[in-house]
Amino acid sequence: MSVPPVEKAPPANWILQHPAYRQMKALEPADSAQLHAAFLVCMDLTEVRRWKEVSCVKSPELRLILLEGKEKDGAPVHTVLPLPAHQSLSHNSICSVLDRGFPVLLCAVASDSTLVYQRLTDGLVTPDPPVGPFQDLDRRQHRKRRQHSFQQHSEKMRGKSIRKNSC
Amino acid sequence: MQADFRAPRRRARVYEELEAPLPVIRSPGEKCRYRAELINQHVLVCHPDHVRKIHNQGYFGKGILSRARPDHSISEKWEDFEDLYLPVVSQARYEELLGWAKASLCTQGMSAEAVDQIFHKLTQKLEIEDVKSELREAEGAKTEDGVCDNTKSLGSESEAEPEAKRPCRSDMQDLNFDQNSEPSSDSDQDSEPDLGFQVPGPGFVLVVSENQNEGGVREVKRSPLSLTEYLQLSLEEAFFLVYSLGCLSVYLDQEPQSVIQLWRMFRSLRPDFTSSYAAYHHFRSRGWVPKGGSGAKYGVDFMLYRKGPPFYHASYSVVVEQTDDEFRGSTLRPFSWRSFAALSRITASVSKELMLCYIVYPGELKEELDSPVCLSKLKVQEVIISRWVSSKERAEQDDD
Amino acid sequence: MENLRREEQQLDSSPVVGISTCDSAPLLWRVQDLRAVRSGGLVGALLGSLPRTPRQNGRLGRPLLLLPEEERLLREGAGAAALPRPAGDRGAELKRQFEEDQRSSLEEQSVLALQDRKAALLRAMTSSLTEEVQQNRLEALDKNFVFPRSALAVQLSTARAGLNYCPEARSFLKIDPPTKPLPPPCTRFQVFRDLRGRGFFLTSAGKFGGDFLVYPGDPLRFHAHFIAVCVEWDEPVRVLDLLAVARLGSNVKKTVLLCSPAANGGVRYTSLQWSGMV
Amino acid sequence: MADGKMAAREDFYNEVLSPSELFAARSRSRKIPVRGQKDFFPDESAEQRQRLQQSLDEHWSLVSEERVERLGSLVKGVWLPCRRLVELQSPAGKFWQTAGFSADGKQYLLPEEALYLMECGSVQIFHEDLPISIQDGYEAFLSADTVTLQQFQVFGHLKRLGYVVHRFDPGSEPTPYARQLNLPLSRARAGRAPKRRRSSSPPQTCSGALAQQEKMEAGQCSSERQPTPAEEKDPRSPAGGGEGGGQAWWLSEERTGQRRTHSSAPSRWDFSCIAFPDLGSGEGLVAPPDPALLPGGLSVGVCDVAPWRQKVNLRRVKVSEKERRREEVQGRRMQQWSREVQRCRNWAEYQELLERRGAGHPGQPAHLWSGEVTPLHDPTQPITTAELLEKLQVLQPSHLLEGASRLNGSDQWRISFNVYQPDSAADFKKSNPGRPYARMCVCSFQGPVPDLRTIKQLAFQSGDVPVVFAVVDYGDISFYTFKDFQLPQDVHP
Repeated sequence: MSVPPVEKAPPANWILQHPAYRQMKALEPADSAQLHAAFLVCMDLTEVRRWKEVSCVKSPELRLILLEGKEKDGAPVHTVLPLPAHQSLSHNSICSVLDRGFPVLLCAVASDSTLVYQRLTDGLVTPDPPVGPFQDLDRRQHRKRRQHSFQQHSEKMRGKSIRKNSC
Repeated sequence: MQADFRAPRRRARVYEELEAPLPVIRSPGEKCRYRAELINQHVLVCHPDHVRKIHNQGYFGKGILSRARPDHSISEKWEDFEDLYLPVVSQARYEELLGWAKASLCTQGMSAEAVDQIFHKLTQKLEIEDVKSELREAEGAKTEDGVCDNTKSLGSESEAEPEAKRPCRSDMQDLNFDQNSEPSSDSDQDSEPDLGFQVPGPGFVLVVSENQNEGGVREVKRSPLSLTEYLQLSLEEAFFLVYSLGCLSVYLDQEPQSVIQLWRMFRSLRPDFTSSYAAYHHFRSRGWVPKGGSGAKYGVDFMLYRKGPPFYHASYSVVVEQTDDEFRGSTLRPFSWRSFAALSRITASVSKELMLCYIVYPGELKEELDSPVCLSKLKVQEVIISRWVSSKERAEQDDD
Repeated sequence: MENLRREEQQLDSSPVVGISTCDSAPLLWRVQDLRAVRSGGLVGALLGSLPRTPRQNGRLGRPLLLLPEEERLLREGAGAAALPRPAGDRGAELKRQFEEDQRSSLEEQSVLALQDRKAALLRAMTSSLTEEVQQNRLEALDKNFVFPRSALAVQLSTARAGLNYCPEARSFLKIDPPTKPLPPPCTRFQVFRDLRGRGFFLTSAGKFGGDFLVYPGDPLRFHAHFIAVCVEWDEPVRVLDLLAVARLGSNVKKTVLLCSPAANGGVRYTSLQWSGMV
Repeated sequence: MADGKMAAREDFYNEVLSPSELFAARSRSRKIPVRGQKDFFPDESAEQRQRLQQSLDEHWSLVSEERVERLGSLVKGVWLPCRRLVELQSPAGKFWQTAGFSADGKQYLLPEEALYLMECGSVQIFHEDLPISIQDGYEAFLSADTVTLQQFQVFGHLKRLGYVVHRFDPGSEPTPYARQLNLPLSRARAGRAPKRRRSSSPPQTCSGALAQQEKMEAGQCSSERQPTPAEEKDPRSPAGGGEGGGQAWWLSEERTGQRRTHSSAPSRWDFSCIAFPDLGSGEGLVAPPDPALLPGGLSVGVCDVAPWRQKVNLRRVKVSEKERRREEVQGRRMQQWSREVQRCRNWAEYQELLERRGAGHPGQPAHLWSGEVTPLHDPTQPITTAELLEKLQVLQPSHLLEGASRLNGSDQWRISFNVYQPDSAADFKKSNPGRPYARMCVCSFQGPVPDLRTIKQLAFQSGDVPVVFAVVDYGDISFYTFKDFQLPQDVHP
């Protein structure tokens, strides 16, 4: 194995030369960590997920870089809010991004570049109902299995198990 | 009261062998020195060899274009074409890549003329036999002396890849050359490419034009842009490789940083770095693999794996806390029972355990925190939080 | 939703709900009060053992504990008042009344018990017996029947108002609900009031890492749709905390709702859902 | 008075059962109707409405049901407000095995026990010769002086599941000091692996209890500062290890070697060979020092100190506390800078070291190795994983009992109950309850979570019985334990 040439200057980092990166940099974001997060998300959307028409904009209120794009041609435009996972944000900030009028994806970027997307929508979005009547059956069976392991673990209970489904 | 140790759960299918638990040498004569760059407050390992070693020996970092192991390829679709196994890209995608490559060269200050020249060569029609011989040469250079040159390295990463993919993984190579030199695959091991221009590499792609529905027209072309995948290290991972193993040099603007410089810088980037690193270091020193990125998925600081994520499911979700020597707060994360309930539930639902890792700071520790030497003054208290199930009945009550 | 609003209006015209405090917690004891608040869409939490089968936790009975938000909503609508504590001395007269009640109850139950036995005897005796034999047996039963005091069925009253020996509870009916000014509403209450106003039923969502579980109808019949998390409009929320609660939400198939009172007096809601992007 | 309220009066006593209702109640069902599956969306359909109505009817019939018991099966008790106790007036029932206590030939129930038994329909409590309602019981019995409502919720929850629940009396537990002395004993009795104790001091013979405690603390501290040799350290396996299979994989990893050796290493300086200048004797001349001790290129001849001695300021130099601390820190930092530097006996050796460290050392980049802090491991040196991990273990592991004895208890966090397993109830003896299964610390969901200090305090107070935090969120109770843990070492070759 040859010695990796540490002392020699390595080739320039392609991130710094990437057109998308340069575009973002030109927006002069306040925080370079957020810039980096935005670029990673941008690459994930374009190179990995192959989103269409991905572009970057700056949120004047938050001084953050936002991304816009579509999952595929003809799909609705989303605003993507990339944010380092260790930061905080207020509901106010979230709403200022939502007020751009598109559905929002919040993308938390961990310090090792792991991405976690969450969908943010203005107002109350009713969740999808559990699918099919078998869902509940499965859950009950699952519960039985769990019960079993609880019994192993802990204590023998007296009293009968009475089904209680809710509060 | 001691919490029982629960045996980690092995993954059902394991596809790889453990190369080494940590990137250190085991016998004299081996070399182990790696390089990373600090860009926008993040640490990136760029050299493909380094990327592979650091990731495979201890599972440090994450490929910026991959879910875990850096294995991004220019296309997910590969195809056998004239006895070559090539990544498939659409015409539109090919042109997009061309555009980026051009923009990239222009921003590096290359003259339009030179750019055109390169692009002329790049886009010219290729004879399939030339492609084959070029690839043969590249492959030969590797197998002959068993040396992975900087420019040809990622091929060897393909040990984990299907055999057939191997020749053409070179599309990911970080091939760099002088603007005046020809794109070449010449196997001169000693000529280190000096100039940092990111220009087209000799990888090949199979370009498929879309206008014909019956398979389209297929043509082998040079890949215009190689987005070599980088490995991004969390600050804790980077500092561990630098300070604990002494095997990584982190460069900021081409300047290598000393241990103390990095310590101070990371502390200024993240106020909780000392505690977070102390916890990370502690887990590593016990032989476990902590991953901050996986932690983010569950809303915690680290997930702890035995041996490495490919072998075992994570055993613990870890939240790092700090206290003074009176064991009182200054909490990193203002906890409530509400957040506990959430974390405990999430952790239990994925069969992991919730661990609080307290870093206890002795009193009178001010200036000393300015150096990692302070770590020997800190204490670690691990606490396992679990729900106590008072009866089997309770298992049923949790339904909304 | 329409009929929920109607129920709410009914609440306004129903009698004042009596809140008793125990260790500073607002509790409801009278069934009538429990029904009144439930028909107003307030759920509360039952704390006591169920009389029918006391040794289980699956279903509990009175008292009903109100959330602070529920109590406040009742008080704002002048729908509730604190019950007075019983006065010290209850006097010899009440004691006499109690003894008299017990005596008459024993008498009455004794008659009922005898009737019971007679009926049972008649059922047991076949028609083969002559009428005379039957008559003799019934007479013997009549003569020998004793209803022991130990067999007396007595009531262990749940609510104090259920006792006859509780004059101060009666006085509750005389008082008008106080109109004390309430402190300015907190974030949680503003959110609670707004969601209730939209017809939702709410319960505490502590175990789900939120403030309220939000149901589209009575929780007896419906699954919760949302986990409401109340935050101040400008309060910084750690992204990691958002990820945790959002993950939990997707695990239990509910939408996480960030709720903040807005400047205009309304409440701004943002839904947080799993993106499906892994 | 409003007319509406007058109308309500009729219903006011509807919870009082008539004799015939009481009589009929003797034969009522004890079953709880099973609830059906819930719906997801309200659809305003008649069918849904009907199902809701049915559920509500069932709900109200359960909730409105009054307790009716035969007088003969009720134990009579009298509430003693001043003593906050219930005195039994008739022989106790089966519950006596796990609840209540006797004093002066009388039988008493604690208020929480009495209230729970009222709810179970086992006792009827009188106050001023009149029976009291459950509501009266809640209002009279529960307070900060007895048990709070939340504590009672937890008490009732556990009792309903069959657990034996007793008040925790800190006085009946061994004092922290006593427990500290008995620690190895009680551990051995429990048959568990001894927790690690770092004190290696010889058995104390000191008679003063407090002094002894202090000494033990001191012994603990000093042994921490100066790690004991490996054989005295704990085996680093979690207590209770070895139970169950699949755990042996770390046990073989016995730690070898010492973490730090500098304190025990003999000094490199041979003071018998180093001449120290004698300034005190009458002579004003000091002989030149050994040139090996001086930086190169520096020549020092015979020194006349006489003029200097006249100027000597014998007053103590005033150093502010801050300055002193800074010096101390710097001194310590210098010490830690490198053991190697400390080993240098003279200037030449130090420079040699610097040279070795710098560019002169192949494969050792200067930016890592010439600064004041150098990596913990030299990557040019081959090493086994076990050795490497050993080297990296610079943070000191702690355990919950460490330093816990010196913490004062707080009012905010108290253990409320001892809890015994339901299956022990059959042969449970109040006089000798044995070791509790768990102890409950009841807290409010809206309140703070315990910090490490609290966890340590309660763990210390509870000894080898786990402390469970029962967190009450209105009607919901969740139980959490915070247990001591030490991640086992895991070495992959």
